[in-house]
Amino acid sequence: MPVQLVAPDWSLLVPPLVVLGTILVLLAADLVLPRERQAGLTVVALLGLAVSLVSLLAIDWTAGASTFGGMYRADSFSLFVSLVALVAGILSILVSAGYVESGIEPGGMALAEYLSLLLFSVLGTMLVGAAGDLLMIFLGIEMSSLAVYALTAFARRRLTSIEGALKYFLLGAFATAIFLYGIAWVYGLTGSIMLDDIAGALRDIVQGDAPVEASLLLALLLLAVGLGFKVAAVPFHMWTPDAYQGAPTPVSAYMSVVPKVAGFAAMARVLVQGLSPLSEQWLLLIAILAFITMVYGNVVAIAQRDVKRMLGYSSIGHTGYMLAGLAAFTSLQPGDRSVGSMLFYLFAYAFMNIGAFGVVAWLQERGQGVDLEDFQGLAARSPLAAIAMTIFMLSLMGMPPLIGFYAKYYVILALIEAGLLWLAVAIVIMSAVSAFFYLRVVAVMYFNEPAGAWQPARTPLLGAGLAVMALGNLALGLFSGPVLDLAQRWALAFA
Amino acid sequence: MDQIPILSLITYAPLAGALVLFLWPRATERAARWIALLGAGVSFVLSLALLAAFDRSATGMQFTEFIDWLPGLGIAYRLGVDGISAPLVVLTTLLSLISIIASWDPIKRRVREYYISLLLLETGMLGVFVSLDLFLFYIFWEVMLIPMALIIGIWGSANRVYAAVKFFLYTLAGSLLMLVGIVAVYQAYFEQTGVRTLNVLELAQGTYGQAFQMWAFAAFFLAFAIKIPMWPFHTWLPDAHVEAPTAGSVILAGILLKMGGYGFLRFNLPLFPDATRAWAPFIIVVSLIAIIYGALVALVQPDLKKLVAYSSVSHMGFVTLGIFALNAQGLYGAMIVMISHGLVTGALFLLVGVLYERAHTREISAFGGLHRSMPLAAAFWGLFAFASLGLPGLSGFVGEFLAILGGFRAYRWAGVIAMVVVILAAWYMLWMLQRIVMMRAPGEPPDPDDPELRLANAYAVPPAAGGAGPHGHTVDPRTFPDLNWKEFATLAPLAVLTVWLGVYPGYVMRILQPAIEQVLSAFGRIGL
Amino acid sequence: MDWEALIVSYLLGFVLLNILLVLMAYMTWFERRLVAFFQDRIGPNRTGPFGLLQPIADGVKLISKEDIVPANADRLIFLVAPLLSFVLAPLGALVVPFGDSITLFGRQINLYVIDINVATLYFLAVGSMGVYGIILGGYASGNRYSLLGALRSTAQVISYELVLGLSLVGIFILTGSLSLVEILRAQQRTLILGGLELPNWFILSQPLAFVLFLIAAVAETNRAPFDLPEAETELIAGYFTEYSGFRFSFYFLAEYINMIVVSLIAATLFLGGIDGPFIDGIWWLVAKAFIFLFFYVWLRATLPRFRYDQLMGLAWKVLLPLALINIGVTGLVRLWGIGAL
Amino acid sequence: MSLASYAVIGLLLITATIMGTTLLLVGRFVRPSRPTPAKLQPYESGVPDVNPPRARFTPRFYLVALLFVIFDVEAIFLYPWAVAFDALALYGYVQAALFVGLLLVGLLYEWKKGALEWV
Amino acid sequence: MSELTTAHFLFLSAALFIIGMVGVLTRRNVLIIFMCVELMLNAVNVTFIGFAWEQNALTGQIFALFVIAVAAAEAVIGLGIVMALSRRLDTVDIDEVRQLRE
Repeated sequence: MPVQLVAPDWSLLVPPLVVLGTILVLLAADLVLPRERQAGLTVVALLGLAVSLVSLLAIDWTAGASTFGGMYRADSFSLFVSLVALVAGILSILVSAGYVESGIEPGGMALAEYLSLLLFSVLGTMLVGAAGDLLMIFLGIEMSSLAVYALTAFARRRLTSIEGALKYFLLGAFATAIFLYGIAWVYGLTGSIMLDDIAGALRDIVQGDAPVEASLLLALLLLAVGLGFKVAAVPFHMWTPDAYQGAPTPVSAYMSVVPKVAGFAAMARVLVQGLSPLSEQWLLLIAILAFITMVYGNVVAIAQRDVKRMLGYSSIGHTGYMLAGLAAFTSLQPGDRSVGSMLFYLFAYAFMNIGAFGVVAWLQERGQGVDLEDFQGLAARSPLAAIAMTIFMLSLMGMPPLIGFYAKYYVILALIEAGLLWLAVAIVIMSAVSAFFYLRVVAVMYFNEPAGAWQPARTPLLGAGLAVMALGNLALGLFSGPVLDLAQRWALAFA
Repeated sequence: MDQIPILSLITYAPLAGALVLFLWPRATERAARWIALLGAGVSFVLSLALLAAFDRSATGMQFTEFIDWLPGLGIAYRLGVDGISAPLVVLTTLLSLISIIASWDPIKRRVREYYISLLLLETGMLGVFVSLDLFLFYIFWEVMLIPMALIIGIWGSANRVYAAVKFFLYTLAGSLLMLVGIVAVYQAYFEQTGVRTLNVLELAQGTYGQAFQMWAFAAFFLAFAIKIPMWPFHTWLPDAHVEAPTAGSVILAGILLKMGGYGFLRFNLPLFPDATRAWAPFIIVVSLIAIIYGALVALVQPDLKKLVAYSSVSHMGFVTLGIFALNAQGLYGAMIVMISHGLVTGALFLLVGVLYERAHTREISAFGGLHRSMPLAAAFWGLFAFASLGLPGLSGFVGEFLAILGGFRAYRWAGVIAMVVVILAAWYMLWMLQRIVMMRAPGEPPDPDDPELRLANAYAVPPAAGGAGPHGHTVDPRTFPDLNWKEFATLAPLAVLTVWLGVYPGYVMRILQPAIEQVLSAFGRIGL
Repeated sequence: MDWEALIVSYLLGFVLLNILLVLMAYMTWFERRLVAFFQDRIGPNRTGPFGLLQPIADGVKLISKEDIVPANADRLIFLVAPLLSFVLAPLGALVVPFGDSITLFGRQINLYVIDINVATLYFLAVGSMGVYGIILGGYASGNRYSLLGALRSTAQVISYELVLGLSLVGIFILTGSLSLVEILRAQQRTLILGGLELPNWFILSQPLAFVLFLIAAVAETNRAPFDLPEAETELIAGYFTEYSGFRFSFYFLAEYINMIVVSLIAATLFLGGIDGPFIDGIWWLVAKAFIFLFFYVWLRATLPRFRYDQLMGLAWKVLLPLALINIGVTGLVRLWGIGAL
Repeated sequence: MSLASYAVIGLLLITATIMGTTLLLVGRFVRPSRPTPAKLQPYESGVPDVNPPRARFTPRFYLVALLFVIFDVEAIFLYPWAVAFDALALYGYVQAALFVGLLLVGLLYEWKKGALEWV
Repeated sequence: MSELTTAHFLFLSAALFIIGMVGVLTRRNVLIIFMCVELMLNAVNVTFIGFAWEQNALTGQIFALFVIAVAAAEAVIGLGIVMALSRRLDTVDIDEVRQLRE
């Protein structure tokens, strides 16, 4: 049996390997350090992610190199996905600093395990972005979601946490199975799991005279449904509000972004790179999904009093916007903005949504709950926190000059370029609808008088994180050019 | 850039003040007031310099600034003013300064935050008037919303939160539609020329298909119609005015409303001339409805502020009437109504504020006989009420006359109707003036020499023991002190300008001329 | 394979099944006599000569005993579980090669029921399925002791299953196949070690694996000293506390059949199976399996029962790492052997 | 490989089931059946049972199950590697060593965390 | 015995997949739902192996191996969550788990 094993180009793998190394360090530290002396691990995790972020720079992403026989691709798309995953990871850790050790969750949470799970999920997301074949996508997605299932249940003495995790897990596993079945069919019909080969095979099929086989459409549908679950698109969103509400707040922050990045990266890789010859078939599907997702998420969010749950529904709405970006796909030409706008939206979303959850965590550390009432009079108690929350809310709403506006703007631009005016108008109307619930938080903070007990607490890292995110919402919006250019280079990767 | 970026300086001077206040949490209330005054004052002085240096003969934009921002998307930092925006910039800086002075004593709570909001608001408003890039314009447009909503929502009166949210949602809904319009125009221009730009002037060069123009016009129009506000999109306005603090009302009426008119002139007309022509008759009709409706509703208001607010709806009807008459008289009229309304209505709100400070109520029925207790204030009341109803010789007359003339030339019936309706304005204004200034105050014993009252005594109205405000305060207008020097200082310049504009509108009209001619060049009707 | 061959295979399997049943019956007799001998007793000697009819007497007795189903048992599962154990137990023996082939009635007949290329995997799979009978029986009994016994049994079986499986990886490396027939053929070659000609039995090249397999096999069959699931003193017979009559005997049958099957497999894997001096043949296999069976009984008579934590600790902390080390070392040696190092 | 081999297994499985069932059915005609309430009680050494039968038990059983699942899959991965050992040679050995090493680290982690202690 | 074709694999796997899916959607016991998911995963494996068999390539089989590995990891997480739940709530009925509602 001739077996040829070619040594992989490890240098391309440095960023994920750094994350993996950090995880091992964390686990080792967990074994040798007693629990009360583990506070420094947060810094270790932050450093690891930061080093990985820096090491992204060292790789020539324009070359589009790949290794492991094409399974791992170091191209401009994977660069951006890694960037978003790492940044979101760093922000999430900043948000969780203090929360994990504090007594907010009964029984506490084990810091080292928490951090390593979180890093595992980041790692998985990076791998999805860099995937060159379906196997890698599958493994990456699973690595990223499995860790989050566990994190959701991390407050294991609190029933709601377990319940959220249970629902998330069951539906997630269900989605995995559906997604896999789709992969199996694609593999069977095209004879390959390499994305480029699939695209080639499909091109031949589509260009042939025969109509596209029903089984291919079935495969497409299965893939879309499976990934729809992962990104919480309606009608596959049922787990989202429960998971967001139940999970420990920093975990909610994290899972609103990074697993979503993984899901969207997989969508881009699978649909745009692999199944682009079938774009006629899936574009409408995605557009409709986008529409009902944004409408449902935003409308239901209006009725929520629990801020975490509200943010959960609102994140469904944002999923709709991102899907709309994907639906604007027209061709793999460099001028196409669709995937780029989606990527930029994810990047922006990390800054807005993690920040919003961060303020919730900030309040929890001061003895408050997570209801709207707990925000009453925050402006009087802590003007800075109130301003930060205002910035996040307005950014989520899409107010200029904050980053959320730019994100939406680019999506609308892509949609109009693609001729999907109705979806652009839908985004705009839904932004107006979303003003109801985002603004209510702002109104409660500024217009109501403080009520309830207040425990002062010191949370330097969290405060720094909130400051970074608030400023990021401003600065990265105003100067979004470089980031956007980076995101727009996705087409180089897929061509 | 080889010249001083005066527009940026004007725009960001208030922002600098706001930043100083933001970064100095221990600032005393006194310091906060002075810093705000300084910020707005610098801006005002610079804007006067701008006006002085403004070349009245030149067509096109002056004092332009340009910095590339997001080049890939054709988004740039482009500023500039022409005859339309320059007076509005000055009006903005002036009214902002006046607002800061007017808030000096009434605002006692969270002073620092208040002035931060006010200064931010000013920067937003100035940015709207000076930006030439649609994207930048949109950003300033939205930025304005938050501080205004906060001013209403935090420092307003009883029902403030409702009013703030309503204001916010209305304007947001409109402006989001405008966003789609912006992107659509951008895309249409790109498809036509292959150039990505959001430069208003450049975009105006493009020719767009009729169908596209129709709905893009509508997208922009809705945003501006809500802002100006036009009937039937006006419902946020009375709430916002009634609940806002005095300075908020002044700015709201004096400047924010003008943005709608400015938007029509700057965007709708140049970008979509065909659609403008097609839509104009409908808009004229709606304008007339607004004029009549505003006046009639103002007539029955028991609340002073509401009365002034509805009078604004009516006045803004003249603005849209003038603009969509699409001739020179109409446009001049619209612009002058806008400026005059800024001065006069601003002053009226200030006067309401003066009364509210003393009486803690705005019920018309709570006042009376001010000519005796507050002669100075009564004089101002008279002056501005007359200006508002359009007495010749005061600013209101010039604008309304020109607007009606424009309307008359465009659609005879429209001019006639508008002319007739002016009588309504005289009715509600004069009646209001009579009730608060002339008639005896509640609780005042009747003047035995008053023949009218002798008649009234026959019906034996038992004299009340003083008017009771909504908060149960016992107010007696007879004891009100007259204007203090700060109040006087806020009102006097407005009064001077009102008279000056009424007597000598030529100065402003010469500033306006090149710009208005340019706007009209798209419609092929130039000259008076 | 044609129909005839299929039928022949099936008949062979059927015969094997029945032989196993008989063997099992006499295994009980053998064990009791042997244990008695170890303990200086006589053991059953009344029924028939040397008590040889004792197993039949036991069978008759058990079949005529009342079959009690406890009131709060999960009835269906309770009834089916022992059958499951019993049915699955002999299946492992199907892949054991009993010889090359004989000619009978003019046609060549292979002396193994089936030869599949994943025979070892199959054996492991069938072996681990037997645990279902235990866990279901324990669960369905509605008795705390039964459930605990079943859980213990499950934990134990799956823990040792790992060791069992991993201990064989070394053999796979050496033979490059999972088929028992292939493994047997590999052992029929000669191993030359320092001028000494030895049979290429894997007990010689994989001694550590052999020890691991032996220990794991004993544990897998729930035999002493690993018979914690049925520890009478702690659990009142564990998972079959509530069973009586012939269902009870099914568990017994399964246990003894498992012993025999494991012995046969072990003999094939490590002791060369039918390979032996003079003439290869089934007798060698039987003899070797007998050694294992003797060993089973010997253990039971000699060693006390483990404590549960010792049992689990042994599997996870000692045997599992050892098995991995064995794989590593075997791999290194093999690399050196094929000149790849 | 022949599918027929598996067919034989299936047939024998059925045969064994029939044999077992037959034995039970035969026993039915021989054995007595006289259930009494006391006889049908769960066996508790004669003491009446008061606690629910499905009482809680230590979570370590789950831990073992979870560990098993992980390592069993490891074994699955090692089998094909072992069979193809000669072809994969040194490079394959190193990769397998890496794989096993990682799992071993995992085992050590569990060990150190006390997951293997049974007290 | 008739010839084995890919269709046989596919029908079997489709049947298993649908059984699993229906199970997930209709059953209320968390453990059974979970088992149904596992059933679906194994149906996928059958599909993979069927296609690999048809194409005479190993890719599908390798994929199936990875699916098994991931399914194991998933089982670990899932059982952990279910265990935590049953210890807190004494039930594995999904309908009884509804703390999270407005």
